[in-house]
Amino acid sequence: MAFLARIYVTPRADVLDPQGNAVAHGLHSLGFGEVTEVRIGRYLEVRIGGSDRAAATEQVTAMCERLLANTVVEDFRFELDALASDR
Amino acid sequence: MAFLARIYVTPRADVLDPQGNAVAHGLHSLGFGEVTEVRIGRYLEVRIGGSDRAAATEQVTAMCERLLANTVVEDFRFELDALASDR
Amino acid sequence: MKAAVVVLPGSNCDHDCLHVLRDVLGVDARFVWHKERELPPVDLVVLPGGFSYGDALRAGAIARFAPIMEAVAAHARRGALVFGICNGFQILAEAGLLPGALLRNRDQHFVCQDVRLQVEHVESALTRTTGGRHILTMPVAHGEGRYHIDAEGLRRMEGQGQVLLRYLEDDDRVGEVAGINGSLAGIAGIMNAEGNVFGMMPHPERAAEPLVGGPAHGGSNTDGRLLFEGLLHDAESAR
Amino acid sequence: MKGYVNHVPISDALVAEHGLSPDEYQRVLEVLGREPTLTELGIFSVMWSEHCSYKSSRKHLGGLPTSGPRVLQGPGENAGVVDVGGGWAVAFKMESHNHPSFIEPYQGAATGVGGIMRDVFTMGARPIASLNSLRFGRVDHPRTPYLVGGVVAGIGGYGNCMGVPTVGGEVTFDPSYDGNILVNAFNLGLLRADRIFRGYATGVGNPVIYVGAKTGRDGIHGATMASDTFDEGSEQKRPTVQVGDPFTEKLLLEACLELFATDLVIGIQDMGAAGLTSSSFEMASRAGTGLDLDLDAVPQRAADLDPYEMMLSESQERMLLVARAGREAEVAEIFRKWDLDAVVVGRVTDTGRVVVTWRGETAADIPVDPITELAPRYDRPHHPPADLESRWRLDLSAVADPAPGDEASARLTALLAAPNVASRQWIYRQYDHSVRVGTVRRPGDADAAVIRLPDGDRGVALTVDCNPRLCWLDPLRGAALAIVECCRNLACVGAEPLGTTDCLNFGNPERPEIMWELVQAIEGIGLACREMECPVVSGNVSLYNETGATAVKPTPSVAVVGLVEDVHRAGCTAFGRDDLEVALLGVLEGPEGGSLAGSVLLSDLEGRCAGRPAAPDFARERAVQGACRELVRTGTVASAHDLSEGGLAVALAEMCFGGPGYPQVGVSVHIHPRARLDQALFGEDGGRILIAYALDDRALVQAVAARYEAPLAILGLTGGDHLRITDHRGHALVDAPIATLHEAWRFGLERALGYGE
Ligand SMILES: Nc1ncnc2c1ncn2[C@@H]1O[C@H](COP(=O)(O)OP(=O)(O)O)[C@@H](O)[C@H]1O
Ligand SMILES: [Mg+2]
Repeated sequence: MAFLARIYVTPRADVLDPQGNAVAHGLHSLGFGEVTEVRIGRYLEVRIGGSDRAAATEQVTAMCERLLANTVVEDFRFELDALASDR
Repeated sequence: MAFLARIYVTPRADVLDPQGNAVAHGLHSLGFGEVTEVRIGRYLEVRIGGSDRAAATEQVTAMCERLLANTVVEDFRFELDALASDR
Repeated sequence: MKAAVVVLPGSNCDHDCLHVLRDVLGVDARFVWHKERELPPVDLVVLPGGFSYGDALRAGAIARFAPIMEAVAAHARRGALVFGICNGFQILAEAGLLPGALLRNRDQHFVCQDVRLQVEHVESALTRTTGGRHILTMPVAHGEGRYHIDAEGLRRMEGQGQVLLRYLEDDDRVGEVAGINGSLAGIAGIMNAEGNVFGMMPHPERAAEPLVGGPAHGGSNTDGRLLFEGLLHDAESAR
Repeated sequence: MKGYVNHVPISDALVAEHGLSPDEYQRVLEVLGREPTLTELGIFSVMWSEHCSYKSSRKHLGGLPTSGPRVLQGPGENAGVVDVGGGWAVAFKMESHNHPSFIEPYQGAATGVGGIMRDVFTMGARPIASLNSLRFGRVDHPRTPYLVGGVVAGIGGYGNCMGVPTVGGEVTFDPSYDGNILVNAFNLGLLRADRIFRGYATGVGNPVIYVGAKTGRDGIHGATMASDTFDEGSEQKRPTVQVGDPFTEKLLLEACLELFATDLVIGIQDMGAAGLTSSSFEMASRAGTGLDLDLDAVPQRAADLDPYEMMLSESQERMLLVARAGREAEVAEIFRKWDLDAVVVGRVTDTGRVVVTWRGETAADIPVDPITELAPRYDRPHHPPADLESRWRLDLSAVADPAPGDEASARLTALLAAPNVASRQWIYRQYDHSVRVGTVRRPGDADAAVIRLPDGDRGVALTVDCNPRLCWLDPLRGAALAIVECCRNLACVGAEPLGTTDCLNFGNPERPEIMWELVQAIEGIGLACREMECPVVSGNVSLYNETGATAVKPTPSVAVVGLVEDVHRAGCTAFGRDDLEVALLGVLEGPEGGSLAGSVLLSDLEGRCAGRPAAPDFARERAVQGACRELVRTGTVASAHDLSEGGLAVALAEMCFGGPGYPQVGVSVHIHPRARLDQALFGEDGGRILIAYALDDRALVQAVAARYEAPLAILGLTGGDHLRITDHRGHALVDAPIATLHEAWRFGLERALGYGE
């Protein structure tokens, strides 16, 4: 068995997101005038072997804290799905 | 009323994801040996005004196709949540 | 004075830093491979610019876990000199050896051009020999140089004189955010509270020889050399 | 394996989808003596493609001068090599990545840069400088801003990460590129003159080693793969866009250079276009050997790759090398240090055949010599376009000649802001141009970039040029003028030409008028390279650059590399200070009276392209360039700038501005217009260079000019904060504040593209 972690890393609320602003601006000039805000983060899909959900959760948390997110400027959350096989 | 679109943009299957590879490698050397694959994409939160779900869905699809995703190398999908107010 | 330049996969200013230390300043300098776990006995460790691990995820995020980095941290804890330039600065920030974070440039573009830097004070090893020169010119070359720190952290840094270099705008003032990349308070270079770990986004090693320094001060620019000399001076006097 | 059939009957349709004509297919049967397998058909299709076989251009390329005392390696290898003295040499080449960049501008441009760097470092050279030559459609075409942004970011994204400075280039906007942009990437590397590596598979029994990234389904011939005849209903098996991985290439570069320092390598070739196929056949062909390849050993990224896909994949960041037998472990050790795989995938044989096996079956077995020798060569019919004479007709009566003073000044301001004239800083600030601490003249500083060489004061100068408007009006003259302009650019920094690389971008050669453009341009390059003594050492041909019925304007991009004896005395564009005397080497109004033919004035301000450019005057060029080079080399002249697009007035303005960081300085000159004022101010004749020197040195300058028989006209003095051009009676023809002109010029490009500031 294996797991698929879907991880969302987003800029913290107090951190300026110029890319999001630029995209919002771009959407406006494309005629999407209804757009009021855009925030841009990262979305990661990580596949991990193993069959113990608790262990996997712990591991993904550790990955996020140590590498995948920089908690000085980013928040993260994730979902964990069990996969039938390794792929 | 308004909507929040959560948009996931991911590299297409079979398209090389050098960033994902580098991160997978990094996770291995950090001791997360169970990781078999990492794919890295973008996660966007877009707020749009309006009250017509069908219209919003159509708009978000158009945004993705025209600007938010590069469909030559990326796939996208999204979820749409109704929001009580504009923010 | 002995110096080590760390070579990470994707470093590309490693040769430049070694060249300036060794051939321009006559320092006994050598490379150290990232897979090493120990540093040779040196006074100064330089983390050079480049795209370590392709800057995947965030610049410096993976490199901070390179085997050599524990030795670099220990070197810093001993109070010895560590100098991160560009990617090196990003790595030190990711590693927590320097406060704050370096984010994607505000306009989303990589930027390579000469900038003018205001020297905040000369009470640090890095800036001590800049002497009467309050404004230094040297190039930046980065895509992720927007310095960010929370309000509390900024107050603390300012209070302790940890901000060393700020980008000057065309009107000779420091902006609330730098025009070049969006850095908070115009921050271009900082040190840790103990004053032995330094990081800056501009490249002093590219402005250390008149031939390649570009135009400045009505002649050829060697401002970058002053910063290295400050560190050398400090290391010598610590002996 | 599901879906894969190698032994399918080869239908006419399948042959056609592989881009092979019925005639060419007959040759396939001849070479093999039987019907090909599907994999073999794929191999022939890429080996005999225009890109690999040069079937339309080969005959004409043969006429180019390719040798000279400094040439160590001419065309035919991954890159050309010239001697720069002191035991050092430089390898360089230029290549196109046009179609991929149109489909996906960032990745297309990035992988173009990656490919040309591999070409250079397979020669054993460390890449030290890049250039690029770009062509986009109209600035107001809806796709242009997106394409420009993506291409520039892609070039920077790859080159910056590799740590190779991008030190120059050129960009043209023209409606003929609306549906087909051009992205030509140039790279130059440094190597020891006696350590040149080549692509030879020599030594029976030696291992063939695959190094670098894994193979995926990237860039496999689209037309072929779209067919479901041999693989039904396999959605995800479509070819994918090549994505660049500069980080892996950086490791590959360092590992290869480390390997080259040993005696382990016999031959090496990068897997560029047509990947494993072209690298294996070309290496065997050069050495007169054969290869056995075992595809099961090939590192694979995608699941279920079949031999057809593996042989045709264009996955990036891969190399094929032949090492000494028995030393495989040492090779692997070096790559392991850099976290890269090195896998033995075959052996050199004496069979003269490339034999490819996969899962126990022979997927392809093709004799090497015949596939190269019997490759189709065409002498395609060519004739001038029917409208050529009308292109040459230039009626200026409809173009208002500006009145002296405000009108002419406004014309200059508008021209400085025009897309083909405005500052390129928005582009080159996205490229790291100072990494490697070797860049003596950066983008914008001078007419050619200058990079210092190790051990002493020598440096290389490099520049790329092509004016497609001139080439469309007269491809022979236009191409020759491009070479001559490159040489003039080199003279401005004090460099003498060493060698040339070209990248010939044209439309469909099966159309006789396009073929004519190609033939003429090659002739023009050959002629000019002979006259200017800069042999062609490498090059690339890119045909079929058209969409619908519109072909791109003929675009033979050429880059010339030169030698600077003392980098401390490299020239630059900027006046930089007051009280310098300004003079013109050459004559203000050429034989055609200051030609507006194909000028940027007409194209960018009037939307017209007409007239016949004057043929280059090689004797005049040699005189003017020789004098300029000597004056720069002796330190008499510090600022020199050639008159090209926009003529005298634009060149003067650029010298007032200088590159980034130079102080801006005004100038006051007087001229004697013979006919129209706009011709005198903005006319684009060749053979002209503006120089500036200390007043005291006038006699010296006159003496040098006289010795070279170069005309010299003293025009005026630097100083003040205006650009003033007066006539002989002292009446102002142009008078504008430098600050105003600079503002228009500096931000003209980003404004035209709507990028905001
Ligand atoms: N695509 C590009 N990439 C890098 N540098 C460029 C590019 N295009 C132009 N430049 C640089 O901008 C400067 C001005 O270019 P250009 O207007 O073509 O000059 P010139 O007409 O004198 O040849 C030169 O230094 C050139 O190398
Ligand atoms: Mg030019």
